[in-house]
Amino acid sequence: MDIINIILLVFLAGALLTAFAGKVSSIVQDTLFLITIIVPAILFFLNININSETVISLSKIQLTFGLTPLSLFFAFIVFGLAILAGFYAVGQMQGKKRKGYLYFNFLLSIAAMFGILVSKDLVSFFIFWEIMTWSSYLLVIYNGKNVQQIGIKYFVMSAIGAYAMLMAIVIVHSLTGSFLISDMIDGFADMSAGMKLLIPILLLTGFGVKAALMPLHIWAPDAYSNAPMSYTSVFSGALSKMGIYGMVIVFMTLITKLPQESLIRDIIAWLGAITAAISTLWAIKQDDAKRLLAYSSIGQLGYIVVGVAIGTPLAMLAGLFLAFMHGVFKSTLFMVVGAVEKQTGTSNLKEVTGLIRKMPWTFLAALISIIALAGIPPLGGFVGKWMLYESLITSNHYLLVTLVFFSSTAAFLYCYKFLFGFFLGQEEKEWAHVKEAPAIMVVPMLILSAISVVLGTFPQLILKPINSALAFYGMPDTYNNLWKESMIFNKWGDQVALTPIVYGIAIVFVIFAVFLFFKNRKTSRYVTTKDISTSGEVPKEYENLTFKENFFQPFLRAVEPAMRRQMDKYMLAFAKGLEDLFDFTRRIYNGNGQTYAIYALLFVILLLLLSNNLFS
Amino acid sequence: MVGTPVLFIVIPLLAAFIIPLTGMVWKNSVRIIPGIVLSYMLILSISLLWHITETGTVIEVIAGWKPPIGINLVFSPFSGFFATLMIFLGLLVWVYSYKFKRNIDSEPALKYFILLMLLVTGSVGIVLTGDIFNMFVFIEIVGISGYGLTSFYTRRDSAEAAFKYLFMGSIASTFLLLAIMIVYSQLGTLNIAEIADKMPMMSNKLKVISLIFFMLAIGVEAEMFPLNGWAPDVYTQAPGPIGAAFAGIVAKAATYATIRVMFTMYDLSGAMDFLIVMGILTFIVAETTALRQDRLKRMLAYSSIGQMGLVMVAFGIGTKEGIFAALFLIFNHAIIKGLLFFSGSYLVYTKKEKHISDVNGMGKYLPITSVLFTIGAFAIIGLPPFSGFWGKLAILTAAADSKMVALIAIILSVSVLEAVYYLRVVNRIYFFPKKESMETQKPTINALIAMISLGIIILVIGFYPDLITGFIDRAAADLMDKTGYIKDILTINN
Amino acid sequence: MIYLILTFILLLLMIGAAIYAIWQKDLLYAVIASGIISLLLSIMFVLLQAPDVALTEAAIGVALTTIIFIIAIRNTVRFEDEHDKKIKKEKQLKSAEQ
Amino acid sequence: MSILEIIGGILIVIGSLFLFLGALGIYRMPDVFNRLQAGTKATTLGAMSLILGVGFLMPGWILKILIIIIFIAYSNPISSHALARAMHLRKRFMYFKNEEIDAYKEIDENNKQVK
Amino acid sequence: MEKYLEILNYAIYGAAILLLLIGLYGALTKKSLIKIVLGLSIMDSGVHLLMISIGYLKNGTAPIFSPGHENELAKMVDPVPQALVLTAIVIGFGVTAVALALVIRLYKHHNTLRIDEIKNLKW
Amino acid sequence: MNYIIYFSLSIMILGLILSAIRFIKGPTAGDRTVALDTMTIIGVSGIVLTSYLFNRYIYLDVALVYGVLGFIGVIVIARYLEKAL
Amino acid sequence: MKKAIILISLTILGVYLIDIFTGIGFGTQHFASGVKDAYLIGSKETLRVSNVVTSIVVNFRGFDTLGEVTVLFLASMALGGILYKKRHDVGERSVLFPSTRIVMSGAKLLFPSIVLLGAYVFIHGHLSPGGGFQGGTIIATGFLLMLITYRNYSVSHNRLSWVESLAGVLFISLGLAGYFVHDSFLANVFPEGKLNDLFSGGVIGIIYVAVGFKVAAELTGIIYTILHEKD
Repeated sequence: MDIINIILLVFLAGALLTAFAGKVSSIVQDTLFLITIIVPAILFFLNININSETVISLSKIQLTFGLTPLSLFFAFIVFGLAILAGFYAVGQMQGKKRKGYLYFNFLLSIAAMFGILVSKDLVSFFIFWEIMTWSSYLLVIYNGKNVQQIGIKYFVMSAIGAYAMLMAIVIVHSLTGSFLISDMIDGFADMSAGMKLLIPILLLTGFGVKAALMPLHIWAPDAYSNAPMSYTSVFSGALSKMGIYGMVIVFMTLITKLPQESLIRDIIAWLGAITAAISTLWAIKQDDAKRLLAYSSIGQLGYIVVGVAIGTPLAMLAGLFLAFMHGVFKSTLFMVVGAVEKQTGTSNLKEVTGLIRKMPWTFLAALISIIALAGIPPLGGFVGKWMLYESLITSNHYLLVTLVFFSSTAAFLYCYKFLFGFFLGQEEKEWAHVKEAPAIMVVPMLILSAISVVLGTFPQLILKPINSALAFYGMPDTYNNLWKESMIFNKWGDQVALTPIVYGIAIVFVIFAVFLFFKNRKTSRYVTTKDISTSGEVPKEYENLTFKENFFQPFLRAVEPAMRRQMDKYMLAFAKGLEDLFDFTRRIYNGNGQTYAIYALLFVILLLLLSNNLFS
Repeated sequence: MVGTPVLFIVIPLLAAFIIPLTGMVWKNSVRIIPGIVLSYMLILSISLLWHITETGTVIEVIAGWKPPIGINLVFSPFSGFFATLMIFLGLLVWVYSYKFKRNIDSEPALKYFILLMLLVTGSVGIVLTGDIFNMFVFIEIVGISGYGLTSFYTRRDSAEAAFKYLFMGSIASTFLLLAIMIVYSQLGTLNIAEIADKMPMMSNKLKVISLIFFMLAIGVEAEMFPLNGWAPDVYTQAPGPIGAAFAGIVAKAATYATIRVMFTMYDLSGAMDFLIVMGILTFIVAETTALRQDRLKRMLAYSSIGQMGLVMVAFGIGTKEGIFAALFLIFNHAIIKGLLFFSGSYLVYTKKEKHISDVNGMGKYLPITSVLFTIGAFAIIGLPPFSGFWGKLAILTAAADSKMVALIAIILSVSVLEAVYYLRVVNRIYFFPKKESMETQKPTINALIAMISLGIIILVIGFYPDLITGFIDRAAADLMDKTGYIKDILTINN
Repeated sequence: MIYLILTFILLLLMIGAAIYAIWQKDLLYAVIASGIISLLLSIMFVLLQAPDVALTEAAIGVALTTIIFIIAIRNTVRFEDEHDKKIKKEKQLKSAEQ
Repeated sequence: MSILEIIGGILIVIGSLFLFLGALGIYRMPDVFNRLQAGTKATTLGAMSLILGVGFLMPGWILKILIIIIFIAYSNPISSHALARAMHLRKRFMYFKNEEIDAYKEIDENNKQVK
Repeated sequence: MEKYLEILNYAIYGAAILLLLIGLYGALTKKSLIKIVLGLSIMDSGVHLLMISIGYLKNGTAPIFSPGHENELAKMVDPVPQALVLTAIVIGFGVTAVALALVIRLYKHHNTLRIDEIKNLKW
Repeated sequence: MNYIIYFSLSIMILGLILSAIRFIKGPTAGDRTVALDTMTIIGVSGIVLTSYLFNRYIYLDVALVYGVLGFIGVIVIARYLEKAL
Repeated sequence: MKKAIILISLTILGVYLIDIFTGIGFGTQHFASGVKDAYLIGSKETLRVSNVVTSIVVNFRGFDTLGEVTVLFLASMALGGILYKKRHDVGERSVLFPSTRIVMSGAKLLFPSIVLLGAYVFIHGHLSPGGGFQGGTIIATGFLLMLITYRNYSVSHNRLSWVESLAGVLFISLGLAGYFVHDSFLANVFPEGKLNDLFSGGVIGIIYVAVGFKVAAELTGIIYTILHEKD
């Protein structure tokens, strides 16, 4: 038995045990939960063997498992985040109901993600994809808040994506006679033109849903904000990357063989960019930290999609690097929100203020992650974004780069809002009792923040694996060629020279911070939360323009036309129309037995009249 | 081998005739004997199923007259698969309802088990018989036991449902007789194999018209689209487990009859396409109707009809993969719909109107039942790793192999609807506050046994479908081998 | 020839009785008419050389079916439009009250 | 043509005539009781004689024919009686109104007591 | 004789089919439940007549080897439809009895026999 | 001989038609029942004649059963009409 | 509107039906080789049953009959369920008042002969028309006569059950005897005898007697149940 099967079995058994261990003892449950995450991770990292292949042979179908460098890269993200989020979850779930439920689905979705990554054939890929979908669905509705809308929306969108994928899978099977991904790639060139177009589109629909691409993203804000934060960190950090993983494969292997290659690439890239822009605007508008981060996640995924879709080696590198970085900092941020929510009971940016003294470590994690998110130089986000811009410019997508740049800049607004909302500003009596979150929650955040910092300085740590992963799909050696020719490093030397610059910036920053800290301590005075007169401007009476309330209103007013058309509304209206239509079809069954008999008669008559055409 | 196929029919009938006598002496025997008989039938069918893997189809003649003169019973891999499945489900229904009704001591309640046993027997008879008129008789047996079971509760609406069923059933049986007569007048035989053999002798016009009448007659029982108005009412008004019996036993038997008639007897081209069209219509109408139901059992009923439509589609594809898919779907539908009906009727057990909103918050009060219902719902949506997924994959693969891309798209998009209404119920079970002042009924131990065994089967098949794919494969091959079937029966020598 | 006429008239009477049975609002008469159908049918069966079936039709169609129909009528209503009449009467009563 | 056949033929003709007359009576008579009269007496006689005629034609069948005759002779009046009584109870009086010959009156009263 | 047979061909089949259609018409249009059951039984009668006439043989005799008819095998009409009709009649009676029992129950609950008012179960 | 039979048969058919007319016209239930009764008897006689025509003894069974059961049917209707049922 | 549609549809259906059935033809044999001759010869030569319909119903297609009996059994069972009433109602009488003395004594005298007639019909099932079903129906009708003429004539339900069950068991055990002796259900285990003898046809006569008893009991049960149903 191969290590992959063992890992999957461990996950399954652990999930079942954990679900029911709650009857024994809470601690046993927590321990089991952590063991179930850590043991497979250890097993996996001890036994990495790219070339091994396991086949579970069912009579009709052969499920093939094995690793590719690309999936190895994503497996890093998954396991890393899973372990950290697991510890965090144990802390967060202390004394809460439905612990077994959360643990069970948490483990199952981790297992499913792992399964997706190691699947070498489409059936097992789909199986794990679906398991991932329903286990995450069960966690999305965890809160029990508005489940009929949010949950169903999530599931329906996922199902649309998954079924599109399934359709592609069976078509591929009928054309190539095999479910293997490699066979699909090999046989793709021989397919007819229509199928050649249809299959990638269907697959991209499937992956696009999970990657929250524009017309398919409507589930994401609600789902991200409704799942428990310990899970959302995995959900946004790792699960959405499964969509990226699929897209990478499709773009690397299938799209390149298409005659319409550039068109599809442009369309998807534009969709990604628009997703990024619009959702950034929406994020600015949010008052709830969870929703803010959810929209922000969608936006970040948009960048990644842009990178993957453009598909030049550097863009690919940028996309995957951003994917990794997004996993790191967005999970941290969700964890931060979770911690704040656990300690204060709310995640509304308007209500919570001034936690910087109460929860300093959480604030630190939030600060670092926000900086990374915003793409400010010393941290990891900056590297990724820079590479993205550069790849876009070098491949002559000037409009695209403008859009991406715009949304990236606009992201500062919500970054600031987030940071200010929770941690800065005046302390209020209401939150005087708030304490720092327990260590088991803080430590994962800090570890993740540390990774952000390290990757800002040493991006090659992660770029090398990405490079080798992409090389597996026939990408030219990006790291050694393009990376070194890249603008940022050419001007400032190679990556070794990067370190002093970064450290220099960091030192200046620290000094400045210390300076500000001491200065402010002396000159502080009492202001109300709504007093912003320090900026030298007298607010108009009817507008409340604190950072929290309507600070960005002028900006939002300017971009309002872009936000007016909400995909959500259209989709809901469409769904409602459909349901009304179906309400009409059920009138066929009008309850009168005689009518049914008349249907039978008409059925016979119709068949008799059509018999010449129907049968021959 | 424990016996021959004729015992499938004879032993239950013998028991049915004896039970009224033993019931006078020992009241519990009315409940126990059907269970013993059903278990015996299950053992018999499984042993026969093993037996025929070595020897090939078992054909039993009645009264020593070889077919086409006498009636014959055919236990082939195909019919054996159906029979085993139906008997197994019948046994589970028996286990489930052993203590189901509280006033089990009242007189009609005692008849429940006899009716159930004969329902199973009739369905098995439909499947096993090799004679078209004998099939008519068994359809009537199934019909009348169905009417009896439907109106088993002396409620107002159950009589209504039973009457609708009876109305449609009567029209159907009339047209079945007509169709049988047309065939007989041309070929002078009633044996299915010989009819199939001689079918080219019939003129095309008569062929088409008799086929249409057959379709009407069998379509009523098989819940084909314009003929299925009775079905949701019956599923709703019959006692909970009987809904499962209808979905799992009667509909299966009727599907078998449809396939026997369309596939084995007739050699018309276009008939299979017709099956696809009807199946897809049934599927769409039933699933869209189910979406807006506010009664739980009615929703399940429409879903069941939709699934049967899907089965028809799969048969209509007509390739071996299609039939494999259809049989897999049938298997899935039997066990999953059984589980859903079983657990669903406990979720709304104490409620009068049995609205979907009555399941609110049951997850806390009936945890095991709720989990089982959820498993059933997930399985029927076709989510892996439950058994429903393999069936769905099989039918889609079969459709793709036959280059029916539009069909795949339709099936998948309707499946989304299916997911929606099932998940709405699941959400209600776990995440809605319970309605106040409602008692809940804990499932009895026998009901739990039945439900849990179904749940385990769903999971096991989901993880390891090979347990049954062998049987299904053989059954599909058996159905495809039309000439073999004819030859087996017409050249039997004993 | 006479045989043919006999058959003809039997068939005609049968169809007449069937139409009458469907048309008649008084269910008792309709049931009796259906009894007559069975009666003529069994004579037809004798003419068609099927004494077994004739006997069965006589026993079941003429006697038993008619009888259980009558019992059913006894337990329900005799006239098909009884319900309509009831509604009409209620309406009249209402209008009279007003 | 034997003597038996001649007798049989005559009986058959008589029987069929009576049957026809009975039917004619049913058609022509003015009210229920009169029709009942025609419908019972004439047809009973007609049927009996017709069947007996067949018995004469086929001497081997005589046993079963006698049984049929006995059954008819036995059952037909009873049914007519029951019908007449039912009609009487439903106050379907005669076409020729004569209340005095309501011979059923006392039986009715008896019945009422029984109830 | 051939001509008569030709006429009978149309007459008997026509009458049987008319019976069937009349019964069906009654079952489909009449509102009274009893009428519907009646229509169904008339329909059955039509089918039975149809089946028996299919088995008929010109100048045939009943398929019974009673004394004196032992050797008329070639003349005998087809016994199979008769056996089938026998079964069908009995089954039809069983179904009718159940139907009427249901009608009685329905009347008890709804106090009407109109089928278009007995539709609590719909949609 | 056959002519006699044919004659009687045709006359009986006339009777059958007459009773059928009475059945349709008959104002009361009693009239209709009488018509039914008459038709039954004519039918019995007709079957006996037919069995003579076909020269089959066994058809008499049908007539026998027919007569008995028709009588019971009439009694049931009568019992219903006197509201005893 | 609805009626018009139905009429049009029925007309179309009728046209099609008449078209095909007149095409089939009346009074001729329509198929080259069917099972008909096999039945006729088999009945005469092998089974020695003079009534071919009986031999088909009981032996060649005896399985149908088994099913048919079951249908009636089920019908009576379902009827009992549908028209079920609580115990205290059962004592109710079938009719409101008895018939006149004439009818009553007539019925009393006729009843045995009707039962006898029924018995005759099913005992001679293999010789003459009729058989179990017809005989059973006649007997049941006799019971019906008694039930509606007498005010409190009652049939013991238990006794009916006994007769019904034993007859059914007899039928099936005869069939099973064939199964064990000749390895085929319903095969003949008794000597065939001579054509047109009362004791001919082997097991067929006995089975038809069993069927007769069973049908009689079942139909009586049905009539009894439905007659005692009062509002």
